[in-house]
Amino acid sequence: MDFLILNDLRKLYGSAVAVEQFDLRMSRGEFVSFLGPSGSGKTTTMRMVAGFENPDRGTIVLDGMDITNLQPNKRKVGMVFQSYALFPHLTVRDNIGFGLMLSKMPKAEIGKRVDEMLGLIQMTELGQRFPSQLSGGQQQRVALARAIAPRPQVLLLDEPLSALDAKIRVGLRAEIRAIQQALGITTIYVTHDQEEAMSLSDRVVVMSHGRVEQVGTPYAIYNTPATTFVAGFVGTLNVLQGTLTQTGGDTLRIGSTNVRLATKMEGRKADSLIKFQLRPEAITPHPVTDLPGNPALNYLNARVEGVTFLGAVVRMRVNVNDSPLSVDTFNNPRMPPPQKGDTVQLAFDPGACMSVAAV
Amino acid sequence: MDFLILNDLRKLYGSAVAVEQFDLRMSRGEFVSFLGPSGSGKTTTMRMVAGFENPDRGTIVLDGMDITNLQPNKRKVGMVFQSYALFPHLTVRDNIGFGLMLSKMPKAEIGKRVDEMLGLIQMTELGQRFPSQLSGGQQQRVALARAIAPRPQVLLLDEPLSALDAKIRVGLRAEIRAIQQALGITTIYVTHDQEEAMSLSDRVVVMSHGRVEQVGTPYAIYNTPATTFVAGFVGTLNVLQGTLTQTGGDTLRIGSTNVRLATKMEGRKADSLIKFQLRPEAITPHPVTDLPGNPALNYLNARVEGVTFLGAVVRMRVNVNDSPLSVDTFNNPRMPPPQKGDTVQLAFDPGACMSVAAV
Amino acid sequence: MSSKNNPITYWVAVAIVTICALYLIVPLLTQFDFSLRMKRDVLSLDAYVSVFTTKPNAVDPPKFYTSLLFSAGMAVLTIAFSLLVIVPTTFWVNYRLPKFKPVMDLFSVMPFAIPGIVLAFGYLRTYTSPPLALTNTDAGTAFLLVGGYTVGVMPYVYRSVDTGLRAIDIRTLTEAARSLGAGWATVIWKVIMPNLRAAVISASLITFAVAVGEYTLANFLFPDERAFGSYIAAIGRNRIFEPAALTIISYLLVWACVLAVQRIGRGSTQTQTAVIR
Amino acid sequence: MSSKNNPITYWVAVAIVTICALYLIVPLLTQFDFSLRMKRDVLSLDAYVSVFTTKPNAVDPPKFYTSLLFSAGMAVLTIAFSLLVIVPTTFWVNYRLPKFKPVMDLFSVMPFAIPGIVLAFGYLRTYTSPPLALTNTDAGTAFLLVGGYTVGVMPYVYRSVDTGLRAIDIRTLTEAARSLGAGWATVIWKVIMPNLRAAVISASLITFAVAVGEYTLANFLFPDERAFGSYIAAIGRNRIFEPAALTIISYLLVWACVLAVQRIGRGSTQTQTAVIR
Repeated sequence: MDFLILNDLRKLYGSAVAVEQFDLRMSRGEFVSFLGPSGSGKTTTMRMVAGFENPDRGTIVLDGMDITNLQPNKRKVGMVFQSYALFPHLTVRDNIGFGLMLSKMPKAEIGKRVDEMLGLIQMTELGQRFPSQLSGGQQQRVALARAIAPRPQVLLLDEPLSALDAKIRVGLRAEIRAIQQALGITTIYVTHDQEEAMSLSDRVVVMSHGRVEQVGTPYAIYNTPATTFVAGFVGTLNVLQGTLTQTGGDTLRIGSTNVRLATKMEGRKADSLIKFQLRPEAITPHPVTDLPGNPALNYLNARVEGVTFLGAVVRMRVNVNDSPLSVDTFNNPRMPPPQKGDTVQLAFDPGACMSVAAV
Repeated sequence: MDFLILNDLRKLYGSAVAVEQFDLRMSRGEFVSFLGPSGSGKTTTMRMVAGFENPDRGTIVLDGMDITNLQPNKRKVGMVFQSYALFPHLTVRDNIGFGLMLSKMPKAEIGKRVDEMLGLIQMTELGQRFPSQLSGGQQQRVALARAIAPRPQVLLLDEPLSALDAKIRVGLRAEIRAIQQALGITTIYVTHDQEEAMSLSDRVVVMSHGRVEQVGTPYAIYNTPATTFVAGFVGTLNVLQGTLTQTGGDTLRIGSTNVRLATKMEGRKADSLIKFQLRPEAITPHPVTDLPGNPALNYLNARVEGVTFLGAVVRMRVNVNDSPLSVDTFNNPRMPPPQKGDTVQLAFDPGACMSVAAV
Repeated sequence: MSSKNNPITYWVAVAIVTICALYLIVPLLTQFDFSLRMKRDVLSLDAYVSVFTTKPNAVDPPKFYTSLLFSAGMAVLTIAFSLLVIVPTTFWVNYRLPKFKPVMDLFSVMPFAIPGIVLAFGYLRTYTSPPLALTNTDAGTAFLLVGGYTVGVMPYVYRSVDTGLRAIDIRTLTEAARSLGAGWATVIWKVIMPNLRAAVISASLITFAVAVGEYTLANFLFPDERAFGSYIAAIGRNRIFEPAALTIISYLLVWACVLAVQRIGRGSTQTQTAVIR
Repeated sequence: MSSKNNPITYWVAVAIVTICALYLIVPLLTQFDFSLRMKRDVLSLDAYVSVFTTKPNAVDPPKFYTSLLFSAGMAVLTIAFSLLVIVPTTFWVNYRLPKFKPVMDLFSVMPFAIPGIVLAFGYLRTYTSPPLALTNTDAGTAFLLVGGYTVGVMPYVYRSVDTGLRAIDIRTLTEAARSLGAGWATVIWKVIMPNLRAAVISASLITFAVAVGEYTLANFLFPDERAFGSYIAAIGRNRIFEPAALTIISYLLVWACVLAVQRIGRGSTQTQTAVIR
């Protein structure tokens, strides 16, 4: 049933391991991102699918056919590069039609398909331009059209948005996802930008040092990271610690305040040190009041050490019992953010505490 | 009292206006960003302060002295470039000491100052390295140290973080701000990234097509933008419209729902069309209930058209009475985001409505 | 600091003009003036007429044409030969064997540094006796001459092609073409060559100019003064006004080549800018 | 598709080796072999001894040394002259007058395309008679020769310096230095020149090799065969084994130069990579 199977792939450069034990099964039409820092093996893995690298071990099966050792031009794979890689001597039309021409499609049909592609990327008017006459965003859209024009079985995108400005990046991201869903094309997307991977993908493969750290939906990766590396790479983490008030209990003492966890710490003795992690956006800051809060939430007093206004989001560095924490809130036009030195009350849901464990 | 005065600056390239009517007064130690898209004149203005461009009109006064026509090497201005611009043939130490050497400082003193700078950028161990042996982030820190070592009166930073990866960018941003505050150095920072400008600056100068659109604190720029351009450039905007229920009233009818504004629409007739803008993060989505909401808030029913999970933030495209809206919420690990097709209730504060005006 | 008022700009301009005048323009003008004075006390084109019509004997066509034709033929062969060798090699080394690049760079500079005279002796010694007695036949000697020229212009052709290749990010373009279904021949002819057009034409024109005017190797391999360079030298020794006329003609030919190179080079700059943008 | 198994890689390597062998290595080996055969039936270094000791008459030192010294002197003057003219000019044009760049490119290619023989006639014509009768004195003729060489190597020196300048982002480096308080002299000497070191040394060595081995211009301006190129040619006409020995000596000298260029060139590549990174 799986459309693309990467089976136990391994790639060495000399004696350095680039990719090790890479397993992935993708269904038809799925959008999977390979996410990781540079050197994590994500690009090497994609290049093995494209045929530009030969795996030292393992197989690649596409639609039931073993393509592990097929030349790149014999695989039906479309590729989009970070540097656009448009042919500078060809017009937009000829670029898009390049793969069709090679497949010996009749000229009239090529013209029709190119028109269709130009419509898809909303550049119908610009067919006669040369790549040098286009903006970066336009060039990358042409590169996308060129890659999908010959109806490849798999579309590979290698950090396609890294060279673009932030605003264009976000717009083109949405466009790529829309086109991918409209065509139902099986897609692998390589990126080091966690927001990009999260926002685009059906599933994300988080990689580090040539190994797969976790495979899952963006929501699962973010909210139930399998390893500390994943948790830290896809978001910011605050680490807090406290002592268990009672053997096997669910309450920690942090400074002079009690904090409840979502689960009981079975088998842990009273006074043992327990740490847990909180995402900055899982914490809500309030002005300090004497009013009783929501009993379902935990409250901690904190001193504000710094406030950074980012626009939509206001980021505070606060101090809780000598632990530095990062807290994110949305900008509120009716209430300016607290000042450095203010004391605030932090509220968080026990269920937001991640990777609770003994120190 | 003003330390740096840019007075009615104008710069033409041929007949094209690069900068027009630029006025700014900065106090000592202030951090001001020039924010705008490419071609807005922000870099040209900075280069006039540095002395690499001569204004066609206007004056630049630094600490009471007119420096408008001074050669760049006679101004006490430190500059950091996007491309780092470290001298490739000199070690980190020699790069940092370059300006000191030119000022004929005694060798022992240069050594002391360089040590101090290396400490400031936390690179004490790397003084003997060459630029090619450093990462991008390290190179830019050395460039910063080199620029501030001769104690310039003004520090100019020209998109210093654009060439760096997202993670490093955020870290170095904080470092730049910390160093600037520690030294109390008057700073101009050029960027096209609104988050960078917001998070670093005491004040932001938003520019477009060579003109100043607004000067103000980040909070003011974001929450009370002077023009539609500013509002759109520093954040995302939703536009909503409804009909006034009553002449001079404060309530609009949108579809079948009433929405209250923060101010009365004096002089507007009943049934006249009124539009207003809302930031995506000013809207809170709830599951639809029959329970009465907070009477201080407005409620609108909306259909979810798409959900993008970005990690900390979940972005929804929703439809209200045929208007598309963008709504941002923080990820909630206990409650997965709504699905496409769900109906949600949107709550927003009347005070969050911006630029309310007749159509 | 607008460039208009800058004194350095002014002096640089003066320096350039002076150098060019002393070493390129004044000699040209002097030669031109002299070439018009074959007839005493009047300006005439007689020297040019003489160049175009002087025959070695009653039967053969004027030497000017035969020698120019001969050298032009050698030049064209040199162009074909050097492009055939250098373009694919340089592409492949850049694309697949970057570690081999320093070796290529080394070999490409070497011929530039070896005096033509040394090359000439080496060839004469090696290829005048069996097993490779190339100089026994005209074709063999010509082959040797073309080979020598190919080696001689290699630094320029290699650098030109190499610069052209580097300007177009061959790695990604090649991979893009491959993933679209292109075989190696398609990659070279439909993707690489069109983008090297400027570099190749520029290299060809330079090669042409060098090969047509070359004296040392041509004179040693063809002592019968068959080549254009030898012909010019012979005229220089035996005539008074014709050499001046010849010089002017050469200048004009060369200028035509250089201007052509320049025009095409400008096209290439645009392409390069485009790729970088 | 590992490079080991690729047939194209194999054939490219074969092609390179074949070309190099036919046109560079085989002639060298033949010459070397021949140079050892001055004594009948035994291998000896007699030819080399002869080269190093043959005197034009009883009084003068051996011609090999005098001519080499003369040409080396001309070469050194050429290097100094061309660097002094070309480095500041190229810097300034790149930094401040980019619109003037196409003109520079044009002038820099031109001498490459003008045959040495044409240049020689132009100089003789222009500078043998008043007002600029440079050829009346040795110093004047030498000045003319140096000027001619400077023009002749200009394409290489200019391209080398230009490539060096482009590799180091002179605009930003210059502005960085200016904002740190550097005047123009400091910019050129402390910022630009140290980063051009490799380019300048490379250009100098090439210039040296070209000028020492040059034949055409030297022979026309100094018909007394004072230059090394003329000396080699004369030996070639009059002796049998010495030319082979001379060729080998030249090869070795040139190789030394080329390897030096290469070693320094590698340093420059590192610097360039660093700047790009």
